[in-house]
Amino acid sequence: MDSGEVYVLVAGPAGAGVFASSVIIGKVLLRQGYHVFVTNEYPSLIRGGQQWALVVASPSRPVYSHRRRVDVLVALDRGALLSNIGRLHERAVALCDAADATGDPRVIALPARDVVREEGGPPVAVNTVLVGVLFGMLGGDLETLKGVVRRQFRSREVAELNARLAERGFHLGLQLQGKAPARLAPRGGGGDELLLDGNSALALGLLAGGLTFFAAYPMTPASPILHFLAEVQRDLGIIVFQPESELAAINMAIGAAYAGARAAVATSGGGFSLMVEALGQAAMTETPIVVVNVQRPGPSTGMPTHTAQGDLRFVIHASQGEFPRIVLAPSNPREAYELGCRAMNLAWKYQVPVIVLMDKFLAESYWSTEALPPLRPEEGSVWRGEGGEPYARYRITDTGVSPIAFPGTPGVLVYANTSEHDEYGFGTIDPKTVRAMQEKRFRKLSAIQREAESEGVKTYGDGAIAIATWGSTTMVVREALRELEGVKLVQVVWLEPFPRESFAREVGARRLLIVENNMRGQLASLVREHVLREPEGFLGRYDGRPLDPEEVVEFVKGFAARG
Amino acid sequence: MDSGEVYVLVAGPAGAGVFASSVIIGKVLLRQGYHVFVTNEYPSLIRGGQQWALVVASPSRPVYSHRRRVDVLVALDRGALLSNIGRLHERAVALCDAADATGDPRVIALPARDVVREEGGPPVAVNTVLVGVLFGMLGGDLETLKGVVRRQFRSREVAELNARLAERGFHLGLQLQGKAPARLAPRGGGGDELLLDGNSALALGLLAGGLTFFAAYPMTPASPILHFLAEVQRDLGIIVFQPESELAAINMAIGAAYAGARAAVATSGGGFSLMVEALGQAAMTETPIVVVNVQRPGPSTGMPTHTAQGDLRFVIHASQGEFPRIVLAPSNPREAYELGCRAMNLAWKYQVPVIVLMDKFLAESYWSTEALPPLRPEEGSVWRGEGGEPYARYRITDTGVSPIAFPGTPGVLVYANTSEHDEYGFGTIDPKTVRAMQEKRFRKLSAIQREAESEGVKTYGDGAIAIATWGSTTMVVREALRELEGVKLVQVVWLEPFPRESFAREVGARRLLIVENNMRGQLASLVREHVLREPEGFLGRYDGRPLDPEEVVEFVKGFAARG
Amino acid sequence: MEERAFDTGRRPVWCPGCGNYGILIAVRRALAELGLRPEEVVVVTGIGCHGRISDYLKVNAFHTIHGRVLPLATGIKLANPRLTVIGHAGDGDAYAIGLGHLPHAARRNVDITYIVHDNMVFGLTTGQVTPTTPLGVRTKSTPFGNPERPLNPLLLALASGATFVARGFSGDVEHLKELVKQGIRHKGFAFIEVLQPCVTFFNTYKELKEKVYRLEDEGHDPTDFEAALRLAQREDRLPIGVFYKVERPTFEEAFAHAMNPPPALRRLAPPDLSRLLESFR
Amino acid sequence: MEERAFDTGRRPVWCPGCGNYGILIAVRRALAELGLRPEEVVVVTGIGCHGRISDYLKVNAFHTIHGRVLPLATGIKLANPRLTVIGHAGDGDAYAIGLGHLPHAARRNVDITYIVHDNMVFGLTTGQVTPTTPLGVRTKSTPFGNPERPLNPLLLALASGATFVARGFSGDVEHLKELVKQGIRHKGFAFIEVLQPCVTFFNTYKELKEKVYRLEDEGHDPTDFEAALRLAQREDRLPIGVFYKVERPTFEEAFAHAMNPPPALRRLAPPDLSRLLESFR
Ligand SMILES: Cc1ncc(C[n+]2csc(CCOP(=O)(O)OP(=O)(O)O)c2C)c(N)n1
Ligand SMILES: Cc1ncc(C[n+]2csc(CCOP(=O)(O)OP(=O)(O)O)c2C)c(N)n1
Ligand code: SF4
Ligand code: SF4
Ligand SMILES: [Mg+2]
Ligand SMILES: [Mg+2]
Repeated sequence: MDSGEVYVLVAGPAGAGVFASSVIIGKVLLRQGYHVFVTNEYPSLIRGGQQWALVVASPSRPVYSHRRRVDVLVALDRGALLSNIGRLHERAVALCDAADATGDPRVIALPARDVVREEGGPPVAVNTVLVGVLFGMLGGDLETLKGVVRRQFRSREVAELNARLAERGFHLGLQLQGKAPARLAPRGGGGDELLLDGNSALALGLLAGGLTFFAAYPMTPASPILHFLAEVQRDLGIIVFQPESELAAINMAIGAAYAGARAAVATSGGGFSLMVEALGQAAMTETPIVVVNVQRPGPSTGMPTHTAQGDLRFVIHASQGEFPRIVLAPSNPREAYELGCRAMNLAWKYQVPVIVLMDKFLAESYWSTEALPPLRPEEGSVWRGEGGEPYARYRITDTGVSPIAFPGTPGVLVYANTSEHDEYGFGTIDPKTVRAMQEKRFRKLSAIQREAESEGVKTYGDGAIAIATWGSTTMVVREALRELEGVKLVQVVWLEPFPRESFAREVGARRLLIVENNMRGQLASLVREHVLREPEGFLGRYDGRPLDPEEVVEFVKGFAARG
Repeated sequence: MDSGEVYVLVAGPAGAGVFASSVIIGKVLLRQGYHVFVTNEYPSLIRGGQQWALVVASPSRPVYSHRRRVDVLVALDRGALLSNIGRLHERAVALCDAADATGDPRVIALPARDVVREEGGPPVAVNTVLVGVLFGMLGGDLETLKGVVRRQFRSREVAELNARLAERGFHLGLQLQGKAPARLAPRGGGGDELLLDGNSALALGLLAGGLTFFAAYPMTPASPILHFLAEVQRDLGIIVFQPESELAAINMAIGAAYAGARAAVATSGGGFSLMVEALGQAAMTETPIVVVNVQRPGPSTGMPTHTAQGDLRFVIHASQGEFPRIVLAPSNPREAYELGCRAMNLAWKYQVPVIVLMDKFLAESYWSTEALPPLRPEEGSVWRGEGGEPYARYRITDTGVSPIAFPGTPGVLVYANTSEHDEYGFGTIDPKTVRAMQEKRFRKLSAIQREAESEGVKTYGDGAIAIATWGSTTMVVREALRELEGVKLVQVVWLEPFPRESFAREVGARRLLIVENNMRGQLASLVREHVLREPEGFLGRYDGRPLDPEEVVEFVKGFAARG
Repeated sequence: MEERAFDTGRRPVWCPGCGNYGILIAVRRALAELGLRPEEVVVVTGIGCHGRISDYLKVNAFHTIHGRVLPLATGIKLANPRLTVIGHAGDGDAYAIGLGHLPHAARRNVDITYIVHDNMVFGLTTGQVTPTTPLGVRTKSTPFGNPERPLNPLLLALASGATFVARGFSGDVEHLKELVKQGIRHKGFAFIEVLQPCVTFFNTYKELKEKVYRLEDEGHDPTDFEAALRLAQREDRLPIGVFYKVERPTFEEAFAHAMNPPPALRRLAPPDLSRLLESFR
Repeated sequence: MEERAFDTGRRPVWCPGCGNYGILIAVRRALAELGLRPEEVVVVTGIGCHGRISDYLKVNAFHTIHGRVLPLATGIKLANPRLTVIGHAGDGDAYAIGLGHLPHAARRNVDITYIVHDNMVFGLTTGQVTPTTPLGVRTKSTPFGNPERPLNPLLLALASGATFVARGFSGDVEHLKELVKQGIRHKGFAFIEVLQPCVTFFNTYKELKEKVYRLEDEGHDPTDFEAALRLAQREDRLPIGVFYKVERPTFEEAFAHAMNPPPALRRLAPPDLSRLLESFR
């Protein structure tokens, strides 16, 4: 197989340890110096559904996303074998317990359950044995494997048991080296790298941005952000909790931010819908707030555990009336970290709501990521009460940004008001004041627009064709770029305000294709609106799955061929 | 004054009967054969704030909106006189009680309170006396006046008292005829005409469209729809009520519609925000529903009793994921009636959510309106169980519309599901089915788009300049057209799906100006997105007041002059 | 009618041992024993493991959004009171995001049956705290223990004016079936809180088995409101059965003017608006 | 501090005779007598006539959206427990659209004072029914009489686990002032339902004057929960005073790890994430 890359698919019923196995495999490969990518798919069920996780590793180049290729299938039950064997190529193999095996010549039956029984492990531990087999077969490093396996379990006893199971599997695997469709070629390095998922990265970014208050009502696929932050809250001395609803979550966060906390919330589309009224409240009261929306396919309940980029227009226009806001979309964990922090700093700099738009594919996939750069919270436009004129919460300024003081500041009263108000926060309907306030709020937009222009667009490669994307689809297209020539990828990172000049400049006279994980072409509609340009082609996917790099390649080649 | 038109401003504190007086004046003028328009402004207070209402009447031409001109001020207290006298032109007069009068030569002091006292009326009845004075002075018909006044009161006694007060005022007014800045020139006709406000007209339209279930949580300026329907529910045998919140209102309506009622809800922006999640539910379950949003200025609580067109993009994109919807915006009561009915019929024809976008200016202003045409409810795609294949709620069809049956239909089970589902409503994540369902829902859009193209754009006049508007601003521009030459007004009635071809055709090569009651130009952004065209000019107003025809005239003339 | 007339034939995807199975069977049997036809029944289900029940109950169904079972069910019942309307919600659905509707449905006394599958945890989202999770319990969102005193749903329903308040246990299917039957027969809002172990995220099976007893066994007068309040506060043991029951006018009755026939069965016809138009002249 | 230290000097726009005046004065006096400084107090007000009170109380304020006083106030208190946080809501605000938050705030026991201006009507939107409007009353949205049995807010608060439950009357300002002082002093969630006539849309002044009596006058032990439940159900006469009071840990205490200093007073510094990153290796 080319350049030592390896594609391992772990599959099994819910509860069988599919995801844990994939992360173990990924971490072992990472430790052996590989670039790694892990992604998964599962139904919204606790038990009974089939799930899978794909681990892709390359010794020599960053892996941006999955591909359709599978070299090794680790099947944790017969159902998993049957439903995934069709994904194997000719020279691939499937590892499974002897009782689950079929007659397919690619299937390698192993006494995995016997091993578990002999070692006195629980039936579910069969996955550890098979992971051991995998590394034995591929030529992995046993000690690395055992180290990773041990660290996966809290209890020492269980950790040792699993290390033994992995070792026994490893030895079984050694005998299969002849059948291996790929061989690991360990390289050095990888020590500093992390195997990071989008949700955790985003949470780390919020923390770097000074997060001290986080409230969220669970919603797939955003819940892991809550779990992660809840777990670390004592280490960091911050408040993390789950209130009665998304309505409560965002209103509490706005209250906390008004009082002086650095606050954020996270949810998915349905929860975001419930936050719409309060989003306008944050805007009108100019209370800084970060709202994370991890997209899943809609409309409505849709498909809770799948992926989509269908909420772009929604978050840009949500809530009545007109107000400035910022919408940022990371494409990978590194950007999720950076933009998580940036979102916090932007919110507190401009006192506008900042929305970070993620999606399930980014949120729950893992990429090997270089050590995260140290980032820091910035105070923004906070005013800590250093003298001067009497304090007015909504002081009309040249920039539109009024210094924000917090209640408790000596000599100062802070009046936040969701009704239209004067500089001191008192309600008003005076047409001049109303107009001045609306203009003040929008005056911020010119500075924000400059930031959008300067950092809102990223590009990769060059050529006569431009492909525009946003969010995690960028990674799929970057993967596809390996097989494409003459293509410039233009990633829109700031979706609102739209970096129209930078975008237009980067695309220039190139023919423009747009690729999105939705049906109607929402970035495409933004391009039409802001750049007055009809893209020459659009590729959308809307079955709950991320695009495959292969279909992107095909689409672009087809387009190029048609001239 | 030109052509016998008359502009009467009634002003006074909240609770003094400003609006009642304006409607009485309007109805008297209507009965005397005039075209009438009445509009008002008031703060969000129960007592203490100043409010006013302007009555415009013309014997010879339809009155589309207010103007800045005021011929007669009827001031119900001194505050009203002081704060409105600046609006009077040179030859205008102000009528008030002697105790409220100032030295301004245009002020006519009258013994109005004395008259009330003599007749034993309550202090608040001073407005009736002054209305009487007004008609005496202008040369109105006493019997018509007394008839209208009587009908305004439920209690016979109070009605008679007020008729007497009006008569006494009338006689006082007769002596003022020399000072009258205008004279009524009664013409025949007007018998069939109604003095109709936008909210009532919309409610009548919903009824004509078969409404049987209406739930709403009060919100200014949409509450009068609830009040009107609550009042008439027994006459019509329908269910009207106020539940605990907008969340409850729309979910109850969706439940009722699923069960087979023709259901609608009405609210303003903040309440619409709370309905966003359920809007997606209606879309996903393909449950027909009409949502009326009567706009007021945002963001957030904003200005509850003022006007704006700031929610256009919001309602077009509200809720996660992608689904077809229809957004209609009437400009006057006649259209509110027609589109109210049309909205119901479209919802039941296509099983999509239909949003009717009104605004305070339309909702709470009155226009004299010719007898309403009889309209009727259409059954749409309802299926009442006439045999055939086994019933599947989400049958995949060529049009995308699946026959909708209601629970209780013999031999049929109806399964509505907010999760992505198969034809029978069962949850699914199968990529093919998911895609087919998404495509099925969007297949409706081609028929809907055709309807939008055929009836979504209206035009008035012609010339080298096109002005595009939507909603009530259309009326202001129509009024302005009287003083403009060479202008074609293009009103967009269907905002979603956008009638891009009709719009482009009607605008053609004309220079395009856009006039809206907002700051950012939301119709303008739709034109950019759908027609790929940057309008040559934009006039927006965002202080909570409707545009004045005068500023439209000035803007267009300025633009034309610049070439 | 037989129980299996209410079986869609789909295999439930709940975890083996999940308390939802008991509720499913109790409801199917109750419907069968009441002699209802599938097409005259509507279940409204919330989002959560409990909500899957609409895939397995062969009746009309609306699988709504999270927390809105009550308004949906209310709308359905008002539009067509001839339907038997049953809501299924989870404790997250009913007591967290959807709590704002419960007291209103109760005082409104709309004639629906509301069955809450209370497993004291968010099941479908893999185990977070809910309003009924006991103090101190560690969940994914409370890794250091739940700091909030749990809600007492029965006390809340009683305080809200519910006309039928009961508690069942998914581990006592026959008893639960009887409660469901009584709830459906009750003319008005019937609130049935069901103790339902979640074997995967909060397995209370053993503890409940020990604590639960049938109200009938110790004798209780379900018309005695004070006694119901007291019983609802009991924590050492958990009574199941009907705590309180009273007859009061239903909400639908307030709309008698609209019920001949009800909205859902109305033939479409242009309404006569002429009388209404008079007020605009 | 004097009462007028809490006066913004703006003239209230309430109707003459409105019960809100009494509440305003009671709150100003309570704050003054407690010796609080304006800058250490935050009032959160809902949308409605009651919500105007933030224009007239010279303290920090957040005039929030309709129905969200409790989550706003909770967020503020958690971010900075050193602030005295008082919520003002209307009966529409608190019991209709915002009811879903009340039982949670109660059981959570966050240390805020929640004053509900209960005029049994939507005032600002010109007179529609609310959850506390008595049965049969005609309003703009119930022109044929309210068909819904009203909610009993005190019973609901008690059932939800509130640690301080009181009722006041805007017509008895001195008594109300004392309740507000006690509520603010109470460490935990203090719920104060205030009977407040709306002279314009539902003038209950005379009836209330007749029915209201002070709990102290007849003697009541506010630690007796059963007695509180009973008194809350009384309808012939309306007791005002503290129905129930108990000490329990506050919600803020669960976040002791984050309170040194609390989030609002934290100096910004880059957090040390290195330990957290270990799990990604
Ligand atoms: C508005 C919204 N927020 C959050 C979710 C995510 N969600 C799905 S199920 C669920 C909790 C379910 O808990 P419960 O109601 O107790 O049901 P169970 O799974 O325990 O039966 C949540 C929070 C959602 N679907 N919609
Ligand atoms: C989401 C939302 N829905 C509706 C409204 C309209 N609204 C403003 S005040 C109010 C009712 C106020 O009643 P209440 O809380 O009892 O206050 P009161 O005026 O009686 O003091 C309503 C419904 C709103 N502002 N926001
Ligand atoms: S997670 Fe719990 S509630 Fe859900 S199916 Fe499994 S056992 Fe049942
Ligand atoms: S309407 Fe009622 S509550 Fe509002 S200010 Fe007037 S009297 Fe007070
Ligand atoms: Mg649960
Ligand atoms: Mg009220």
